[in-house]
Parts: sequence; structure tokens; C-alpha cells
Amino acid sequence: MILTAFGRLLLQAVPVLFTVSLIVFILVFLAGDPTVMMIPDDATEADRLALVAAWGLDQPPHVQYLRYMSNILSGDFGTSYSYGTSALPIVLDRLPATLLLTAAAMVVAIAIAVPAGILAALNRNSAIDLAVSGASVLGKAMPNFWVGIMLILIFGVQLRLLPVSGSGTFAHLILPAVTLGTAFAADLAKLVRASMLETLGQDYIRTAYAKGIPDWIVIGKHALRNAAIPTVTMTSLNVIALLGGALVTETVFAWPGLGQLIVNAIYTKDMAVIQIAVFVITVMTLLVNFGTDIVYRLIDPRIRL
Amino acid sequence: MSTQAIPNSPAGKEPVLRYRNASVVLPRPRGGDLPLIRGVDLDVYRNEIVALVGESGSGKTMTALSTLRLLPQNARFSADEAVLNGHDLRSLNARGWRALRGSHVGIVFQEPLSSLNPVLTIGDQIGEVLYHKRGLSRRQRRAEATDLLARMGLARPAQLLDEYPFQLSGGMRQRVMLAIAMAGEPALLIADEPTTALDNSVQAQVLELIVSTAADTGVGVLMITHDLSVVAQVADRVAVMRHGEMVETGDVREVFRAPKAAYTRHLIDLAPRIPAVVRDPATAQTPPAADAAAGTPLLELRNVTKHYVQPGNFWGSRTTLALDNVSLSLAEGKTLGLVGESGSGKSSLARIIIGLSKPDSGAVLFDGRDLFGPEQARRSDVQIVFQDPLSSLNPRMRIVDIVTEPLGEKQRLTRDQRRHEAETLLETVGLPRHMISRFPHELSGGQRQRVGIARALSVRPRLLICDEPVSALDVSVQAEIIALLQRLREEFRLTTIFIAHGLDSVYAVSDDIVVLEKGRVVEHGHRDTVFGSPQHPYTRKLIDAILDSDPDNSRFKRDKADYPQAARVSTQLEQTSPII
Amino acid sequence: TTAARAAPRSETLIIAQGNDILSLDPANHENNSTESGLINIYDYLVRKEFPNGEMTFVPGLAKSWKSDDLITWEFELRDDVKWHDGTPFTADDVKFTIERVKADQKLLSSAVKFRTVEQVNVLGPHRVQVVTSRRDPLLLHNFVGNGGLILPKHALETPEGAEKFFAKPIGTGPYRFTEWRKGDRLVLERNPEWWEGTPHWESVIVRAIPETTTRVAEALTGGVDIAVNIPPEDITRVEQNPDTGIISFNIARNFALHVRNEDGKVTSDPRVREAIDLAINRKEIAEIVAEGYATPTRGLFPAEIPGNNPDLTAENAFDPERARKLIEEAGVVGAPIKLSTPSGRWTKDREVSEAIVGYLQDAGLDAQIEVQEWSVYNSRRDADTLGELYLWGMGSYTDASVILNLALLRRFNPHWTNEEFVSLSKEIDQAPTEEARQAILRRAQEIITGDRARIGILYPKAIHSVNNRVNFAGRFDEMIPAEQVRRK
Amino acid sequence: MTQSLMTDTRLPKDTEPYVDDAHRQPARPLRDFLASLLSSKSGLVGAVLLAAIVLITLSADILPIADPQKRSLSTRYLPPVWLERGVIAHPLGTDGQGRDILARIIHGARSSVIVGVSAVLLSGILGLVLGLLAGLRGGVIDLVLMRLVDAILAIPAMLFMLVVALVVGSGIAPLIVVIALTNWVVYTRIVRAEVLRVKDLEFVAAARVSRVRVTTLILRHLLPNILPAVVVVATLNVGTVILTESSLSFLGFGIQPPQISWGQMLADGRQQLATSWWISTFPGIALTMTVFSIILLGDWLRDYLDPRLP
Ligand SMILES: Nc1ncnc2c1ncn2[C@@H]1O[C@H](COP(=O)(O)OP(=O)(O)OP(=O)(O)O)[C@@H](O)[C@H]1O
Ligand SMILES: Nc1ncnc2c1ncn2[C@@H]1O[C@H](COP(=O)(O)OP(=O)(O)OP(=O)(O)O)[C@@H](O)[C@H]1O
Ligand SMILES: [Mg+2]
Ligand SMILES: [Mg+2]
Repeated sequence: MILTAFGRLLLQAVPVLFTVSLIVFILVFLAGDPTVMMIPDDATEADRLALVAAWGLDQPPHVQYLRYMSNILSGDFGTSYSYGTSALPIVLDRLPATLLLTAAAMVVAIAIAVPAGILAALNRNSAIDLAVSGASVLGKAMPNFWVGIMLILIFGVQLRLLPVSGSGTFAHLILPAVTLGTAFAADLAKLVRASMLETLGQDYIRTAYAKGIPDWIVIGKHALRNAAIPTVTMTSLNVIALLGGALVTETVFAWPGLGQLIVNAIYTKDMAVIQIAVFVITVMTLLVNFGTDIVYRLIDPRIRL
Repeated sequence: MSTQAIPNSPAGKEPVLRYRNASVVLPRPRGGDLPLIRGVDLDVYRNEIVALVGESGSGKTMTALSTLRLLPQNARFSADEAVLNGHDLRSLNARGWRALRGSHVGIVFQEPLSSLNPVLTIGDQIGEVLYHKRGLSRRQRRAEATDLLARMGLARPAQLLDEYPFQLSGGMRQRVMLAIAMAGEPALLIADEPTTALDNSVQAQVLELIVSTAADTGVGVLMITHDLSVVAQVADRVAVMRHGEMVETGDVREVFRAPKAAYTRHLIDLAPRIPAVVRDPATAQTPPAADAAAGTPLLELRNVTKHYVQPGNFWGSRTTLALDNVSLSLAEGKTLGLVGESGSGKSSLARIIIGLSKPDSGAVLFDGRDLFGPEQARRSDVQIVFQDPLSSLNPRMRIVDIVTEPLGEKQRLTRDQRRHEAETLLETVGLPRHMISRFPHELSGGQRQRVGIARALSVRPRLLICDEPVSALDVSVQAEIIALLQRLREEFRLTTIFIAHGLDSVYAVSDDIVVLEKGRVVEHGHRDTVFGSPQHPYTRKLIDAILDSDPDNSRFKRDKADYPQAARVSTQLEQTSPII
Repeated sequence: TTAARAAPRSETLIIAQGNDILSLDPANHENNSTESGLINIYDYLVRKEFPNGEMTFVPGLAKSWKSDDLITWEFELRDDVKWHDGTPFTADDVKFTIERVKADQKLLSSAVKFRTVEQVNVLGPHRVQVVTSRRDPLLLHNFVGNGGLILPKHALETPEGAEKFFAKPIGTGPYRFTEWRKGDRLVLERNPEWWEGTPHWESVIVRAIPETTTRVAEALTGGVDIAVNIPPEDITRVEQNPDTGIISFNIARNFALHVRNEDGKVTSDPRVREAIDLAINRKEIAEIVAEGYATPTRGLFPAEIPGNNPDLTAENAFDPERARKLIEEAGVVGAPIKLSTPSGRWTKDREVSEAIVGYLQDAGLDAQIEVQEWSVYNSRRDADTLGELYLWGMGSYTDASVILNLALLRRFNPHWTNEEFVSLSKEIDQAPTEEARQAILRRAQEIITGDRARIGILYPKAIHSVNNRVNFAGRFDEMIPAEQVRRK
Repeated sequence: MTQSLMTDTRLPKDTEPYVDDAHRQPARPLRDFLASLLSSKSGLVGAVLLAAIVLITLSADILPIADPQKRSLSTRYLPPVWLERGVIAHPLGTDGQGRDILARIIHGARSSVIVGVSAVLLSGILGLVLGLLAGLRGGVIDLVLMRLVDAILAIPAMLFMLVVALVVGSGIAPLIVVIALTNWVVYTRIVRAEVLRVKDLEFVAAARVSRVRVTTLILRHLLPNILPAVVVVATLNVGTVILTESSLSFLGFGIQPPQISWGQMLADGRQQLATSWWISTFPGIALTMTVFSIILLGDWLRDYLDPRLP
């Protein structure tokens, strides 16, 4: 079954990657001449044209695209205009930081949302429920950069508990992960609450209660596992959203993830880097979908891969 | 009526369950109380099967759930007396209830799939009862669970432990449920509509099992059902509920022979009976031979084959053969009964005739013209009434629009004409005119199904297909709808195809019967021929599974030995002071 | 790597810049902060310093240099310099560096560096001769700034080439390359064999912190020792913080309005252009928008730049009455006029533009601001579709002669011409003395500002936060060489 | 014995919950709507809040507030009126250019709300059409559309932003277009899933048996049953889009002066968060309240649109 799913993944990947590369190419092409941004202020127009020719940007677009694609097929993923080196390692360099932050943010989100959602569902219409709903609305309504800066001012500057920015140690991870995590926790808590409520109303929960086993087993084993599927779905969607880099949060915390790289590449119209970055994101997205399917299967034996 | 003995109960013994003047009320959101059950008196003794009957919503399930305190949130239970296996239910605290559940009372719910946790193995679901209720070790649990499953008549019980509910058939699931309920060795077993979701033949097996379990372990059984044939077949005593109250209790034979309450009488009148031909083929009427020769049939199917393609594995996909070379014909004005197990292709056939799906090969001739040929027949001459009255009505359309929709947009009816038409149609199906401006969810199940029939009738069809039009309805409503269909059939001179699970009702309404098995027609003939002398073993099996509503004619005989009082020493339950 | 990581915080200098290093190749970037990082790894042949606010060249890898005709230049190189891998530094490396920049069109410095160089001759292991195509009084300027850092021939001319080299580059500078975590930091460690003595810091970290608020927070908490570009409104906070102080100094940058004067634009009328010039209260902008951290001016080059015109001051430049009168005379009262500006590219750029728009409105024009994202802004400028006025903060120049670069003029003021200006651009190469050369440059600035093709507004100052444990005064060229930052 | 089936019900029927439906004719959708809204606490709070915001937005020009663009060097960084140095003329204080925060919030509401609502409308409609197409047609169209959706999700929105800014220019309209261009996939996915769900319900089969036209099938049977889910998502999406605008402002791409938006105020004011907190805090509160009210309204709408709930 896993092989089947993997085969499907490969089948899906080809058309998606192709579509993506074409759209990105068109967009970057429309964004105009990258040399305008590259060339020094005091260079002449002739210098610029020489640069254009050196990069082959004077060719008609379809020729450029075909050349690009055939290079890719022969394993050459292009050279970054701004770094002057191969684009692939530039992108792959950023991947660990992005993946780390994504994972940490998800851990934070789940650690907050799952207990909160369960508590709210078990105490429907109580003060707890209300508090969870209120907090989740707040979490959803506050812009990330604002939350991030507030966290820096409070925990970094005022309390001096945590490092302000950067990466490297576990302490560096906390604030950005919390910034992202709380935003996702808001949505997730509502979802956990809803799916717990739905699950708790199911016949098999009544069966479980009728067995006279402890409540925590009914909730933790019978209900939670069944309520997990939508949670997993949303988590995977969030992971996908984060794979492109949590641009705002990365910028605030000077976190060296993909988001900053991509945005700078977009600003400088660095075609090769944008293409590879989007490729990598697409591949990661497909992998996450694949992983999600496997997790579904582990949670729920009825699901076919 | 506090502690007086209930008539016809085995006197002088302590019952496993004893309710006196029990009631459950639910506070309404805007004040006031909604009584769900009122003043219920009920006794269940060891090795006794008590059937609780009544129409939907009469409070049967509430009564049962109150013995486990699984009532809706906020619901309040009160009683003059409520004793289960020696424990006063009125004074249990949360831990007391937990201790009671599983080890003193076990329950089997109606829907075997949804009542089992879909993501846990069978072994796990039985094992946790064995662990928490009987403290068995891992190895003991496995052995005991295997033994339990084997006792429930399941083949290869050891393997089953590692399987999941979805891998089991309906009957197997219900056996597993029973195993779970019995795992804690309870004194009282509650079975809430344990067979409603099952096929006729599987139903018989499960009932058999419940009866034998009661006989083997001496457990008292409270069996909830609305099917009187089931009651007649298995129950020792019967309790009839209506509107939350107990209207009659008594020995099953007596109740069936001489029902006291008007309501009970009404129910017993509706109870299905085995057609006489089945018991005595001699009573069969010979089919009128003339019919066969009479001209072209209205509907004729020639070698219709239908496959469904489902997404399957890597490259290919799975195909299901839903209809396999089906040929049949139906003369004008006749009713054809279509029977067969679930999944045998009945609905597929209906969808093809109605034009919702295309056959892979074969032809469907309506009035001599090919429905799928180049020159298509008038489709509006064929209409359908669906099984589920709720999902077959658009929840966001008013009844007036629903019933007049088939009249078509081309006809350009004015608002008033439309209204008038709708009112007439409602009247035809016996609904008050004013209902035309309602939405489907504002109607009861029976009313909705009447709307479905009105919609089908709006274009004056010549052929009406009823795909299980009553299986989602209450017994008494079922009878109403079938009676209505009978009447309309004559009134409108309809040719009808009638699909249903209940063979007795199919027999009652049909002229001819077609039996489908795995998409193939295995038998086709006059109803008396098919029921009286079935040729195919499959048909025989179906007919044998019909239960008769006659307590004297029970198939589930059992030994009613006297069991000693609670063999196991019951654990002392934690109690709080009585809440009354 | 481990040495740098293990270096105690007290032995580590951490500098926070607004953006990451763009490249480790000194010839392939056009970015001040990148250069500021790279000067710790590589060395220049000559260095520029600003004693008494005047730019002078001092020895670097070259001990001395001379040229009699401004065509043939001879450099005497140090003979005690070693690359980080121990290989001795020779004249071949200088020749290689210059020729590399000239040869490879893809290198960004290629367009502007060593344009006049015709030949590089190695006269001895530590003597090199550079021959230019014409008299070039500015040749030394080529050896400072982007593209001027000297690279090792032996390490770059391997079959694996540049990509391999720049993965772990070596230089002759005071610090060795340890690690570049892209988007995060450049980590350097002490080069104990440096030719000028043992470097001051055990390790140096150059961090990229794009968000200003975060950079300030890092400075306040001591996470970094120097944080560049502190916004004026945070100055008090930094100063009141017991561990930090503010340094502020002149830099090689100016804010000017570039004016399009082609037919059909309201600014084609010289009266309108003059009115715009007169309408702007530069002192107020400097005082209030820049909180005093800028010098109001009508000029285009700050005083440190050779050839700047000191007469173009903000004195008496503000005359709102006359501005209004001119607008009325020109008959363009209420005429729409658009001022394009980037936002966040230079300190307070948008706020300056907003203030200017306010003055133009006071003068009777219907002025509107048009804010554009930086890369869009560049493309628009290139496509000549910005507003009648646009703000530009030109910088990082070392000489006022860029003003007479006609190609550059065409990129920034495509529709403005002036005969005298064009002839000045031809004369400048023939200027007999430095004095004459600077006179030409002063005249050129007078013409372009007099005709209001460019209207000088401010010379902004750099504002950095510096931790009290270190001393750093700031440099006019905005470089932060780790060696010039000292522990107290 | 088949008699029992023929018999009419002899027992009296249950009393009907509705004795007479006369009061329901004609239907009063508006009254039902309002009644439902008034009886829901969260719905009411959300509606009142949102109505107030919209009302203030609409009357921005006639309210007695300061000119939002008026810069005054003498009034820079004034705190809110209740703090020391605060003045009544600037109740919520002023920013670094002496502009009145309250006036800017009120005027900024307009662009924030316009962007939120129009981007959601535009992407909703686009997503609805494409989702219907994918769900109903299936096959190759479905395959292509869904791969396109995958692709759009992987491509950074900033790229679209940059291209549109270059090709069309910046401003509110391009911003809306860009958000719509990347946002429609959300709706396409939902609509497609809903179509696939509803398509197989029996009432759709019944409509097809009735030979209704395709347009009727879509308009009368599919859409009304799909829209509620879409509407609920859309209400929540409005909040998300308003937040997106603020994030874009943070990155220098949002609504630019002279137009005012909350996102821009928040982003500009973030640097003064430590010194003059009011500059970005009040727009933040306005934004949070708007999103809050929309979420509350969305929650209520979900219940209201479910015909099975009372
Ligand atoms: N959770 C609940 N909240 C409110 N009312 C309820 C709830 N569950 C059941 N009821 C009501 O209680 C009454 C009795 O319900 P109960 O389920 O006992 O009926 P039943 O006889 O088992 O019907 P059926 O044959 O349909 O299962 C019904 O009117 C039902 O509407
Ligand atoms: N749309 C479909 N796609 C794939 N397979 C289908 C589809 N509809 C029916 N089948 C399969 O075709 C077979 C016949 O199904 P059909 O619904 O006709 O049976 P049925 O006799 O009506 O059963 P039931 O009594 O449960 O309604 C079954 O195996 C079913 O799983
Ligand atoms: Mg029930
Ligand atoms: Mg069927």
C-alpha cells in the first residue's frame, strides 16, 4: 500500500513540478530584467547590456525556458545571479532552519491546542470553553510580526530571559516557535474542540463509557484517536504553509529560513534561486502529503493508502 | 404504584433489574422540564428475556440508558425504586457507576459498526473490559477474549483479535459487541435494537446467539426493538412503551393473544406475518396464464450488465460487477417485487431504469423504445421514490417547489398554478395543504416520504420505482406508506417496481418477484410460485429468514432452567446518599 | 570552526547589520555591508582613511606607490604577507585580482572597476606596475571599495575554480573565514599570523538582523556589540540603557530629489523647479524627521568627498513666499505632481518624502506621494516611469567625479542635458592639476543643482549603537573593520 | 394476513408541532434572520461590533475628527489623552509626524475593510466557479485544476505581488487582485469537496430524474447546499485577508501612503512599540476587534445556515 501511495506521489510530482516551473518562469520573466537591481549605480547602460548578454537574458523567453528545463534534466539547477554560485545548495542550506522552526511551531501549536480543545469540548459552554474560544480568536486576530515584537520586548528586553534573535541554540528557537505556534494553535484548538465534540457524540464512545472503564481512557484512547484525523489534516496544511518559510517571523527573529531567502530572491529576480526554492517547496509539500497519508493510516486502519 | 408486583412476573424472586416509577426529565433550555420517560415500572429476572417495544421516540433507549447513567447531559433520573443486581442506582457516585458498568450490566447497541471503535482492534476492545473489570493479565486477556469470541460462534477467533471492526461483516460485528458486553460477566444484558441494521438471515443468527447466551449464562436480557416478530420469537415477557410511558406489560403469549391497550393492539395488527404460501405451498394461487401472452410489456430489460469502477491500487482500478446479464420484463399495471441481500444490485437496477446511470451493455426498453438508444423514450414516464426520505429532499427547498419540480421549467407554471398543483398533490398523498410552505426538516419521516411520493406522482408517471421506500421509517409509519402506495397504484393505474428488505411486505404488494444475487437474477416468477416453492437455494435462504409474529411458533426454543441468584459475589459499589 | 564557536563572549566582537553578506567574492556584490564583512578577511592594496574629515590613502598591502604621469603606476608590495594557508602573497596575486575583474563580465564589479587599466606588469615578486589607457588621477580609488580586495591567485586558479574557493575562502586579512551561515551570520576567527600583528579579537561575528526593532533589542540586551542604523526615535532608549551608547557620524551618502524635466511635465518649467527647491525647509526636515541626525544641504556630495562644492549649503535655501509666487507665475497652482519614493531603503526615506510633499502642497502644488517597493522602484526608474520627482540616496562614492559620468546621468536624469555640463565631462580628464579638476567638479555641481535637475536635500548621518565595552568612532565609508573596534 | 398492511392508521396521530402554517406565508426571511441573530449572543456581539465599524468607516468624512493626513511638527508623539501630555484634540495620540491616530484608524478602516471584503469576494467567486467545474466535470479538467491548485500553493505569494506591482502598479486594486489570485485555491478546494459530497445525495439524483436543466441543478440544488460552507469560510477568510494586508505592509508591499491602512499603521508603528506604544497598538486593537467580530459572526452564521438547527 505504501508503494502504491509512493507511486501516486511520483505521478503527481511530475505535472505539478512542471506547472510550477512554468508559472514561476512566466512570473519572474514578467517581473523584468534582474540586471537593473544587480548593476552598480555608476555603471553605464552598455555595462548592463553586457551583463544581460553574459547571463543569456537577451534570448527570447521560450528559448531561455527550454534551456533552463534541459539544464535541469541534465542535473544543472542553474546559477544564482546574486550569489554567483549554484542555486541548489543555496536553497538546501536554508532548509534545516525552516524545517526546525516548522517542527517547533507545530509542537507548540499542538501542545497548546490539543489540551485546550479537549478541555473546551469536555466542558462545553463553561468558562473554560469561553476562555479557549476567546484566546483562540485573539490568537488568530493578531498579526505575527506584532506578536513577535511584543515577545521580544517582553522576554528579550524586559525580562532578559531569552535571546532576542538568531539561531543556533534551543533558546533561540523558543520565541519564533511560540509566535508561529500560537497563531496556529488558535485555529487548531477550535478544530480539536469541534472534532472532539463530534467524536464524543459517537456511538462507540457511548459503548466505551458503558464498559465502565476510567474516563481518561475513554477520552485519551477512544475519543482522541478518532478526533485526530482532522487535526492531522490541519497540521499538515499548516506545515505546508510553513515550508515556504514563515517570512514575517523569520524577518522579525533574524531566522535564516527559506522565507527570507525566497523574498530576497524575488526582490532581486534571482530566477534560479526562486525556481529551485519553489521546486523544493513543492517536493516537500508532496512529501508532507505522503507522510500525512501514512499518519492517517496509522491512526485509522480503515484508510487506504 | 410504588412497589406492587408487576403481573405475570416470576413471583417470589429478586429481579436483576427493578424499576418503580422511574422517570427521566430533561431541562429545556428556556426553562421547564421535558419528560423523556415517566413512571416506568420494569422488572427483569435472571435468564429472562424482556422485550421493550414501542414506536420510535417512545423512550425505550432512554429507559435502557438510565440503567447505565448514559443519559443526555443534564438529564435527571428519579425513581421510587431503581435496583440493579442489588445496587441502588439512585445513590451511586461517578466511581460507583463506573464499577457498575460492564461488570453488572452490559449493553449491545443497534448499529454494530458505529458502536465499535473503528480504530482499535477487536482484541483491544474486548481486552480493556477484561482488564478493568476482571483484572486479567495480558496473556489471560488474550485467552479469555479468544474464548469469548468462540462462544459467540465466531470462526478463527484468535485471528479476529488483531483485526479491526471494518474488516468484519455486520453479523460478526454484532457478535463482537455481544462479546464485549458479556466480557465483564454482567447480570443484565441490554440489547438496544441489536438486529435492526442487519439482513434478515444475519438477524436470525444474532437472535439465536442472544437467546443461547441467556440460556448459557443466566443473564437477564432487556431487548429493545420495534420489530414485533422479533419479540414474538425471543421474548419471555414484553413491555410496551408509548410517549415515555409503559402502556402494557405481560407474558409475551398473553400480550399477543389478547393485547389490553389499544396501542398494543394496533402494533400487533401491524406485525409482519409469514405469507401463508410459505408454510403451505398448496394455498398458492396459480398465476393468471393469460398475462404472459398479453402484448409488449411496459418495461423490458435485456441482458443488462453494469460494472462500477472504483479507484483501486497503483495502476488499475477495481471493478465491481453490480448487474450481471439481467433480463426481465414487466407488464403494464403489474407490480414487480425486487428482493436480494444488501449489495445484490437492486438499487443499481433501479438507477439504470430511471436513467441515473447507463448500463455497460444490454438494453432497457420502455414501452417498446430503448431508453438508451438514439431516440430516447419519455423519461418523465418513469419516476422513483427513494429510500431515505430526508436525504432525497433538498433541505433548502420548500415542499411546494419540491413536489412541482418534475413538472419542468418548460411548462412555465405561474406561482398560483404551482401552488394549486402542489396542494392537490399533497392531498393525494394524505398531507394537509398548508404544509406546502414548509421545509423538509419540518416534517416527520412519514410525512417526508409522502412528499417524495407526491413528487414522483406530479408528472403522472406510468412506471414508479420504489427503492426501499419504507426501510428508514417506523413500523407503524411503514404500514401507512405501504397502504398509501397500494391505494395510489390502483388510483393512478401505476406499474410499480417495489424494492424492500421485508419480504412479507414485498409479498403483500407484488404480483411478480425477482430475486437478485450478486447482480444475477436467480429467480423470477409469480409471488406465490417464488415464495411457495423457491427453486434456488438463495431464495430459500431468504425466505427461511422471515420471522413470524407468533410466540407459539418461535424458532428460538430454549431451556428455561432455574438459575441460582447472582453466582458471582458482586463488588460493593461506592455510593453517595440517595439523590431523591 | 570550533575555536570560533568556543571563543568566550568577551573575546568575540558581534556586529549586527541590516542585511546578510551577499557574497564572499569581493568582486561580485554591490553592497556596503558585504564589503564591511569582507574587509576582515581580505586586504586592500591601499586603504582609505579620513583624518580631519578628508579622504587620504594610506599603505595597505602596498607599502608605497608612485606615478609621475598618472598613467604608469608602480606599487611596492609588502614582502611579509602570507595568505591564510601560509602561501606568501606576491605581485602575481595583484595582477590576478585586477585581471579577473576586468575579464569576467558576470562579476558585478566588472562594469565599474579598473576601467582605465590597460596592463598589469609584474616587475618583481613584490613589485607591480599598472598602466592606464589615459591619465587617471583616480586610479587609487579603484583599489578601495567593492572589487578592490586582493584575492589569492594560487587558490582560485584551481580546476575546481571559484565556487570551491568561495565555499571556504582565504585572504591575507586579520581574520580567517570560519563559517557563513547564510541569512544569519558570518563567523571569523583570529589570524595570529597577520602581517600587522596579532588581531584584537579572538573571533568576529557579523550578523544579519533585518528587522530594526530586533536589532535595537539585540543592542540593548548586549546580544551584539555594534548595531547599525538605529532609527532616530530609538536613540534615547539606546542612550538611556546603561550598557549602550549612540555614535553618529557623517557618511558618503546624500539625499536628493531627482527632477524630470521633459516636455509635458509640470516640472519642465524652470520656475516650477526653482519653486520646488525654495519650498523645501531642509533644516526642519533635518531637525524633525531625522531628529537632527542629518545635515541640511543643497549639495550632492558631503565635505569629505574630493571635489564637493561647499557653496551649496542650505543657508537661505528656504523661501516659501517666493516659491508660492513662482508657482503662481508659472500658472500651475493646484497642478498635480508626484513624488516617488522607496520606503525603508534608507533611513527615514519615506518620511523625508512625506515632508517634502507637505512643503510642495504648501507652495500650491497638488503634490502626492507614491511609495514603491525597492525592486519595483528600480525597475520603474529604469523604465523611466517614476513621478516628476523621485528621491534618491546616492552613496558609497569616493570622489565627486561620478557627477560627470554621462552614462550615469542618463540612467538617473535621462531627459536633462546642458552643453556646458557635457563639455565639462570632456575637460575633466585633461585637468592639469588636482585643483583644476576639483574646480570643474564644483562647477558641474553648480550647474546641475542650479538647473534643479537634482535638488540636494540632506547629508544623512549614520546612527549606530555601540556597547560600552568597546570603542568605535565610526567611519565615513560606513565600514566597520573589526580591527578598529577595541575593547575598553 | 396481508390485511394489516392495507389498514389505515386507526389510532389518532400525534399532535402536530405546527398546527397551522398560515403564519409562515409569506415567508419572512429577513425577520427570521434578525430573530436568529438577536437570539445568538456571539452573533449579536459580532454584528453590533461590525456594524459599528462599518458605520464609522462610512461616515469617516463627516465625523468631527482631525484630518488624518495633517502633519504637525509641534504635536509629534503625543500620547493618548488619558496619559500625561495627552491632549483632547488627539484622543488616541499622534504618530511621529504629528498625525492624529484616531483619525487615521477611522480612515484606515476603509482600505482594510475594502481589501478584506473585495479580495474575499473576488477569490470566492473565482474559487466557486472553478470548484464547481472541477467537482462537476471531473476527469481531466479536475486533474488539471487540482494540479494548478497544488502549484499555486507552492508558489510564494510575494512573487505574484511583485509582478502585479510591476505590471499594474501598486495600490488597493492590485493588492486585491494579488490576494485573490493566490486565495482562490482555498475556495476551489472547499467547493470541490462539497460538490462531491452533495452530488451523490439522493435529492440531486431526484432532481436529475426530474430532468431539470444543468443551470437549475447547480443554482437550485447544488449552490444552496454548498454556499453555507463557503460563506462560513469566507467570513473567517476576511479576517485572514486583513491580516495578510498587514503582513504585506510589514514587508513593504501593502497599501502605501497617501492611502492609510491598519496594516500600514501597525507596520510603521512597530519601531516605536517600545517608546510610543500607542502608534501601533490602537490600530492593532482595531484590527483585532474587526477580525474578532467577523469570527463571531461567522460562528453564528454557521449555525444559522444549518436548517436543521432551530
Ligand atoms: N440527547 C437528547 N436530548 C434531548 N432529547 C432526547 C435526547 N435523546 C433522546 N431524546 C428524546 O427522548 C425521547 C425518547 O428517546 P429514545 O431514544 O429513548 O426513544 P426510542 O424509543 O429508543 O426510539 P427509537 O426507536 O427511535 O430508538 C425522544 O422524544 C427523543 O427525542
Ligand atoms: N456508485 C458506485 N460506485 C461503485 N460501486 C457501487 C456504486 N453503487 C453501487 N456499487 C456497488 O454495486 C453493488 C450493488 O449495489 P446496489 O446499491 O445496487 O445494491 P443494493 O442491492 O441496492 O443494496 P442495498 O440493499 O444495501 O441497498 C454493490 O457491491 C455496491 O458496492
Ligand atoms: Mg432507540
Ligand atoms: Mg439499495
